[in-house]
Amino acid sequence: MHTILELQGICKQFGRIKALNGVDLAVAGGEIHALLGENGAGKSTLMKILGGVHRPDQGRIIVGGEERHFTSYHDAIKSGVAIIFQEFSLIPYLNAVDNMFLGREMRNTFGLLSRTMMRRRAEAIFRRLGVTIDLSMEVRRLSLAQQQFVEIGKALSLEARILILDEPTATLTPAEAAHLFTVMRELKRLGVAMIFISHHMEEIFEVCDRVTVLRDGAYVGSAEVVATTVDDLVEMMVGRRLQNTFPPKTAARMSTSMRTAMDVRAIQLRRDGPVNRFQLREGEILGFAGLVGSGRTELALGLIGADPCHRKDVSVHGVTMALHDPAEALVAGVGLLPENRKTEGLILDFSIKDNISLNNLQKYCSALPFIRRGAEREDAQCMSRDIDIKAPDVFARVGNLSGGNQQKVVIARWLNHHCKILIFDEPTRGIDVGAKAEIYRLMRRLTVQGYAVIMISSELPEIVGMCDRVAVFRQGAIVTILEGDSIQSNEVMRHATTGSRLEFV
Amino acid sequence: APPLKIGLSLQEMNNPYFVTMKKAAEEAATSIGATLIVTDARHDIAKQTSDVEDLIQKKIDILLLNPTDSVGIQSAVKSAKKAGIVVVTVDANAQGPVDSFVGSKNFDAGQAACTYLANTLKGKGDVAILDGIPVVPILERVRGCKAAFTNFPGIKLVATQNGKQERDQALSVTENILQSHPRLQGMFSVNDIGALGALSAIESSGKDVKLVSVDGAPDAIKAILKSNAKFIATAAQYPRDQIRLALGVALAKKWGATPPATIPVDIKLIDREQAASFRW
Amino acid sequence: MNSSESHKVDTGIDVSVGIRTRISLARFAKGPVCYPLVGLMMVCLVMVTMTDAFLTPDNLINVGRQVSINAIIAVGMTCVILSGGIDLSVGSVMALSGTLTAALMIAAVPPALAIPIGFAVGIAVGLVNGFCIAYAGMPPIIVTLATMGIARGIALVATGGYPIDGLPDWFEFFGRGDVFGLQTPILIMLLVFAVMYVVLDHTPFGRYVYALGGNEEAARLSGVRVARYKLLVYAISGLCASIAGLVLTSRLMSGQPNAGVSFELDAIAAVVIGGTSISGGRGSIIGTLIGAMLLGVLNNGLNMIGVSPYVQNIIKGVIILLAIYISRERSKRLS
Amino acid sequence: MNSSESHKVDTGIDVSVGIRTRISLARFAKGPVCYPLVGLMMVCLVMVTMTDAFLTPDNLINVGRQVSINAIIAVGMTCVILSGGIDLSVGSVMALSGTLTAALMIAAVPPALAIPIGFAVGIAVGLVNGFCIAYAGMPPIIVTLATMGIARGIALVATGGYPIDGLPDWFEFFGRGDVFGLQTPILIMLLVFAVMYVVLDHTPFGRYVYALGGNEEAARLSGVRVARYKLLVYAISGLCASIAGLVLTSRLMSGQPNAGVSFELDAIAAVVIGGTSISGGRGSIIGTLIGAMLLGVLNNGLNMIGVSPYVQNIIKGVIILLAIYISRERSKRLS
Ligand SMILES: Nc1ncnc2c1ncn2[C@@H]1O[C@H](COP(=O)(O)OP(=O)(O)OP(=O)(O)O)[C@@H](O)[C@H]1O
Ligand SMILES: Nc1ncnc2c1ncn2[C@@H]1O[C@H](COP(=O)(O)OP(=O)(O)OP(=O)(O)O)[C@@H](O)[C@H]1O
Ligand SMILES: [Mg+2]
Ligand SMILES: [Mg+2]
Repeated sequence: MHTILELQGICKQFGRIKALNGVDLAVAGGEIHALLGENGAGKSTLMKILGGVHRPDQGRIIVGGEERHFTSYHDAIKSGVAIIFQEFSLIPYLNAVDNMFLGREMRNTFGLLSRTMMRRRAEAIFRRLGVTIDLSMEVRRLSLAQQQFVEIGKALSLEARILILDEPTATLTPAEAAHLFTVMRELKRLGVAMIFISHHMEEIFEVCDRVTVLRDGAYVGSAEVVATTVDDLVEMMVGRRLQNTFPPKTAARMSTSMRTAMDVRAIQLRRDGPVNRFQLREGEILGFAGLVGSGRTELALGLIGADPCHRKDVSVHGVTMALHDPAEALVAGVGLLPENRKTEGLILDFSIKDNISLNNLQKYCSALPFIRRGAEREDAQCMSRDIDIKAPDVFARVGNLSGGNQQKVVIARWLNHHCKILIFDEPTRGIDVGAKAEIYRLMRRLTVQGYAVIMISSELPEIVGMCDRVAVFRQGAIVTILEGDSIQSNEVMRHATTGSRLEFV
Repeated sequence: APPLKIGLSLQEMNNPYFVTMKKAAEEAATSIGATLIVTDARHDIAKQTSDVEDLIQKKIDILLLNPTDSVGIQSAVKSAKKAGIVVVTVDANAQGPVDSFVGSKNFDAGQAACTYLANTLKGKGDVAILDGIPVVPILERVRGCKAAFTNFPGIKLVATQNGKQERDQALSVTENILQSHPRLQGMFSVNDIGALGALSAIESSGKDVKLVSVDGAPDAIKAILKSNAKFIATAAQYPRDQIRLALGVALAKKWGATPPATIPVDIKLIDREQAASFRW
Repeated sequence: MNSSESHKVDTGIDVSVGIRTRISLARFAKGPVCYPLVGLMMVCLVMVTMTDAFLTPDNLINVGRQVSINAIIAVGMTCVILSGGIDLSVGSVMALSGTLTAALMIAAVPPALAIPIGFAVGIAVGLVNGFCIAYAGMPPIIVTLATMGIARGIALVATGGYPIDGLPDWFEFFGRGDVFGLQTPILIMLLVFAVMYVVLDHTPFGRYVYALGGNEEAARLSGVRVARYKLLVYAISGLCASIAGLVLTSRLMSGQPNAGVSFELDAIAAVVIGGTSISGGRGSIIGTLIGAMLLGVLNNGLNMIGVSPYVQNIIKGVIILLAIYISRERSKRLS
Repeated sequence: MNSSESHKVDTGIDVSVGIRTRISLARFAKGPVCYPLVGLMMVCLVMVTMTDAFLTPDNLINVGRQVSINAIIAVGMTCVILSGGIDLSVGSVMALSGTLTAALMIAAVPPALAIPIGFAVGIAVGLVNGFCIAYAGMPPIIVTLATMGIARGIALVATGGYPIDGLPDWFEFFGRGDVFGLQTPILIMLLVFAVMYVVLDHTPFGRYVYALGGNEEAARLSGVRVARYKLLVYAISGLCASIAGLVLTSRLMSGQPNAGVSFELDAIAAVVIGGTSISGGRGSIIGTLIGAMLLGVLNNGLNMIGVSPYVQNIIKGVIILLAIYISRERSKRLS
C-alpha cells in the first residue's frame, strides 16, 4: 500500500502552550488509522492543521506525494481532505440538506439552487448511513446524534480521498456507531484513507488498521492494531498501566433502607406524553439508558425546570418542590451537567476559575456582596487538581481547552457546589480513558459521601459498570428499572428496543 | 356644509417657536369651527412629503405648510394643488405653485442681528457663529449674518461651529469655542434655543461675550431682560401672527380672492429696550 | 389530508402537489412571516375602524409609495442583519448617492451615466464597510457608525448644505411616475424585493448569508469564503440605499444632503418586526416587506386619524411592542 | 521578572506581590483596555500638535465636563451590552427624567423628592425594557426602540414641547458647580464609574452580567437567575440615563423634552471604542471611560482647531475607524 498522506515534524504553539511538538504521521490509501491520546494531547489540533484551519509553526504536509500549504479548509477540501470536526460545524438554523452542501451547492441550469437534486443526494447518503433524518427540519432541532450524522453525511458528500473523523462516535449509541463502521469499511474498500479519533478503545480494535499515539503534543509511537492490546495502548497514552476502569459498586449497601433523595412521583412533559415516575436514593447511581432520542435529556431538563413541563410532582429530601427554574433546582440541591458542553455548559470566554464558580459565587461573599477572589481561586485550583484539568493555570480561557478538559471544567462546577443530587448527562462524552476512570472514581466517591447521582449515558459498558440501578427509556417513557445482577448489556438493549412500557396509575 | 379641514405641516415641534405656531393655529381653527390636523416632520423632508400626502388623502381644504426644505417639498406642493387644496407657506417659502407665502426673511434676520452685534462691539473684535441644521432657513440666516459682518472690516469671524439648534449641543460647542478663542467678543446663534445653550457656556466662563440670535422666544426675551445680560438682542419673528395671517390669506383665497404672492412679516430686532414690551 | 391520502392510491403526481401545498401552508403558519402578517392585519383593522379615509384605493397607493423608500433600504438591511451584522450608514449613503446623482444630472451628465454612478457610490461605501468588517475584523456597528458620519459629511461638504435643485421634469418618473397605472416607487420596491427573494432563497449566496448569521465559524469550516460574502452583503446594502436615494431624489425633485437621518432605525425596525432575528441567521425578506408596511400604515393611519404628533410617538411605540409581543407568544406556543 | 524570581526564594509575601504586579501588567498589555488607551493618547497627541488651546488645564476640565453626560449614559450601556443586549432608549429616558425633575422642582416639590422621582422614572422605563426583554423574550433592539419613542412622547406631551425653565439657582450645582475645586459633573461621572467598576468586577451580579453575554443558556442551566439579572441590567441603564438627565438639566438649567436625540449612538460608540464586544460577554467599564474620553476629545479638539462642522463628520468617522483598526490589529498580533 502506498502512503497517501504524510505529516512530518509538525509543531504548533498557542501562546505559552506547545500543543504539538514534532509530530509525524503517515497514512496509506484505504487505511483506517487511529489517532490516540489523552485529552489535550493535540489530536484535534493536528487534524485542524491538516485541514488548513491552523497553520503549522513548523513541519510539512504531504498529500499524494506533493507538499501542500493549506491556508483554509477550502484549500484542504480541494486537495481531497475532508474533516468531521470534533466541534460541530453546522449552521443551527439551516436544514440538513443546506448544511451538507454548504459551500458546494448544486445548481440548476439557471444557476439557482437545485433543492431537489441536493435533497436526493442527501437522502442517498443518509440511506447509506442507515439513519432517518427529517431533512427539512432546522438542524438545531435535531438530536445531537442526528446532528453528528449530518456532519458525517456532509463529509461523505465531499467524496474525499482522505477523511478525518474527530470523535464522531462520541454522541452515537453503539448501534449507530456500528452503522458508521460499516460505512467506513465500505469507504476503505473504495480506497479512502481515514484518520479516526476516539476515546473508545474497543472501537479502535473494531475498525482500525494502524494506530498512532500522541502524548502532550509529542509523537509516542505507531503500531499495527492486530499486534497490540488495549493495555499497551493505554500505557503509551498515559505512560502507565491503568487498572480496573470501573470502581467496585457499593452493591452491599443497596437496600430499601437507604433514604430517598428525590422522589419523582410523576413527571409528564407534554399533555399527551407518557407519565414517568422513579425514585433516586442517596448514595446510588441511577442510570438512564436508552437509544438516541429516547427522551432522557428531555426528562432531565424538564425535571430541573429548564424546559416547561406539563405535570410535575417531585419531592426532594422529603420536601415537595415546584422546581420551576434551574435556579430553584439549585436551591433545592439538584444540579445538571448538560449534554452539550459548548452550547449549554460553558461560558467559553470565561476562565476555568470563573466557570467553576459561576453558580456558587455567594459562597465567596461574606457579609459584603464582594467576591473574595483568593478563596475563589483556591477552590478552583483545588478542583482542577482534583480532577486533573490540563491547563497552564485556572485563569486559562476555557474556549482554548481541549474537549475533554472542557468537560472536566463543567464537572468541577458541580463538585464545587453543595448540590447533593447531580444529573450527569453524558458525563464522559469525549473524555480519555485515564480521565474517564478518574471521573468514575469521582462519581463513586460522591455516592459514598451521600450524593445521589443520575447518569444519562449512551455507553452501555459505562451504564453496566457504574450504575446501581438503571432506568431504561423508550420513546420518552421509562420502560423498566433494572437492578443488581439484571443490569447487563443485552438486557438493557432488549428493553430499550422492544420493552413494553411500565404503566403507572 | 361640512366643517373646513385645515392641515398644518410643521418642520418640527420640539421648539417653542413652532409649538407657538401650532397653538395659534389651534386657537384660530376653533374660533372658525374648523378641524385642524397637525403633523411634525422632525426636520425630515421625506417625512414631510409623506405628511403632506397623508393630509391630501385626508381631503383637507387648506394646507398651512412650514417646509423644512423649500426645494424638496415642491412635489408635495404640486400634488396638493392638484387636489385643489389652498397652499400657504408659513415662515419659510416653498418652490412650486404656492398660493401665498407668509413669513419673515431669514436673511434679514441674520443680517439685522449681526449688524446689531457688530455695532455693539464698535465694529471690531473676534466673533463666532453657532450654526444649526443644514436647512435653507438656517443657512440663510448664516448668510445674512456673514453679509453683515462684511460691512465691518474690524470684525473677524474666527469660528463657525454647529450647535444643532439644541441647548446641550450648543453649550458644549460654545464651551469649546471659548476655550480656543479666549478673545472672543461676540457670537451669533441661528436660533434662540442654541443661543440659550451658548449663554449658559458664556455665563459660566465669566467672559464678556455678546450674544445675538434669531426668534424672540420667551426664554430668550427673559434672558435679554436680565441685568448685565450677555444676550443683547434677538431678531424676533412672529410665529403667532404668521399663522393668523396665513390662515386669513388661505381663507380669502378659498373665498375667491387673489392674495398677494408674498406677505412679508418683517422681523424686528429686539434688544433690551424693546424686550420688556415684546411678546409672541 | 384525507383527499391527498386517497390521491396517493390513484396517481403519483397529485400526491406530491397535495403534500407540497399542505407542507407550505403548515410552514407558513409556523414560519416567521405569519405573525408579522397577523400584526399588520390587526393594525390595518384598527385604522379602518378609526377612520374612513384609510381604506381608500388612493390612500393605499399612497401608503405603498411612502413605504417604498424605507422598504428598499430595509431589503439591504435584511441581508446585513441575516448575515449577523448591522448597517447604520444607510441613511447617509442614501443622501450621498441621491445628491451625487442630482448634481451630476444638473451638470448635464447623461442620466444613463449619472444614475449608475449614484449606485456605484452606494456600493463603494458598502464595500468600505464590508472591507473593514470582513477583512479588518472590525465590529459592524462601529464601522457603519463611522461611515454614516463620513458619508453624511461628504454630502454636506460637496453641497455646502444646500439642496440640489433644477432636475429635469421627466426625472419625476422614479418617485411619482407610474407604469401602466402602477406607481414607479412601488414597482421599484417590488422589483428589489423579488430579486432579493430569489437571491436569498434560491442561490448559494443566499445560503451563505444565512450561514454567516447562523454560525460564522461553522461556515468557515465548511469551506465558505466568509469574508468575500460578508463584503458582498454590505455592498448590497449600499446598493439598496442608493436605489432608495434615487427614488427619494425623484420624489423630492432635488438632491437633499441632509435627508435620511435616522432612517437606519426605521429600516432595522422593519426588519425585526418582520421576524428576522437581530442576531442573524433566521428571517425572511417577505417579513421585512410586511414590517415596512406595518410601520408605514402606522405613520399614515395615525396622521389620518389626526393624532397629535407627540402622542403618535407613544402609540407607535406601544403598537410595535404589542406586535412583537404577540408574534413572540404565538411562536413560542408552537415550538 | 528576575527580581520577583529571586524574591521567591526569600520570602513568601513579596513573591505574591511581585507576581501579582507582573500578572496585572501583562494582563493590562493584553487586556482590552490597552488599545483604546493607545487610541486616546494618539488622538490627544494630534490635538496637542494642532492647537495650543487643547492642552490647558481649563480645557481639560472642560472636556471632562462635556464627556460626563455621555460617559454616565455609557456606563449603563456597557452593562447592557456586556449582558448581550442593547438599549436605544437612553436618550429619551434622559430627557423624560430630566424634564420630570425640573417640572417637579418648579411645582415646589422639595428637591430631596424631585430628584429621586426622576431616577425612579428612569429605573421604571428600564424595568419595562427589562421585563419585555427578560420575561416576554422580545428582542432588545426593538423593545428599546419602541420605548425610546414612548419615553420621548411622554416627555413632549407632558411639557407641550416647551422647555421647563425657572429652576432655583442652587440647582446649577450638579452641572456646573464644584466640590473642593472638582467639577460636580466630573465627580458624578467618576463616582458612577467607580461604583459600576466594583459591581462588575467584584460582585456576583457583575459576573452574571458577563455570563449572560457569554452564554446565556449555560448560565441559565447552571442555575443563574437569568431573567432577574437581565431585568436589573436594563434598570441600571435607565438609572444611569436619569443621572445623566439630572446633570444635563442642571447644566442647561432647564428641563429639555427634546434633549438627547441620538445619544444612544454616542453611548454605544463609547462602549465599543472602549473595547467591549458588541455581542456581549467581553469588555470593561474602564474601556468605556476611555472610549467616551476619546469621543469627547475628538469633539472638543475639532472645535478647537476650528474645522468646519461638515468636515468634522468626516474626520471623526475616519479617526474612529483608525482607532478601532489599530486596536484590532494589535490585539490580533498578541493572541
Ligand atoms: N485555539 C487555541 N488557543 C490556545 N490553545 C489551544 C487552542 N486550541 C487548542 N489549544 C490547546 O492545545 C492543546 C491540544 O488541544 P487539542 O484540542 O488538540 O486536544 P485533543 O487531543 O483533541 O483533546 P480531546 O481529546 O480532549 O479532544 C490543549 O492544551 C489546548 O488547550
Ligand atoms: N428522529 C427524530 N426526528 C425528530 N426529532 C427527534 C428524533 N429523535 C428524537 N427527537 C426529539 O428528541 C426528543 C428526545 O431527545 P433527547 O435528547 O431527550 O433524547 P436522549 O435520550 O437524551 O437522546 P440523545 O442521546 O440524543 O441525547 C424526542 O422526544 C424528539 O422530540
Ligand atoms: Mg479533540
Ligand atoms: Mg441526551
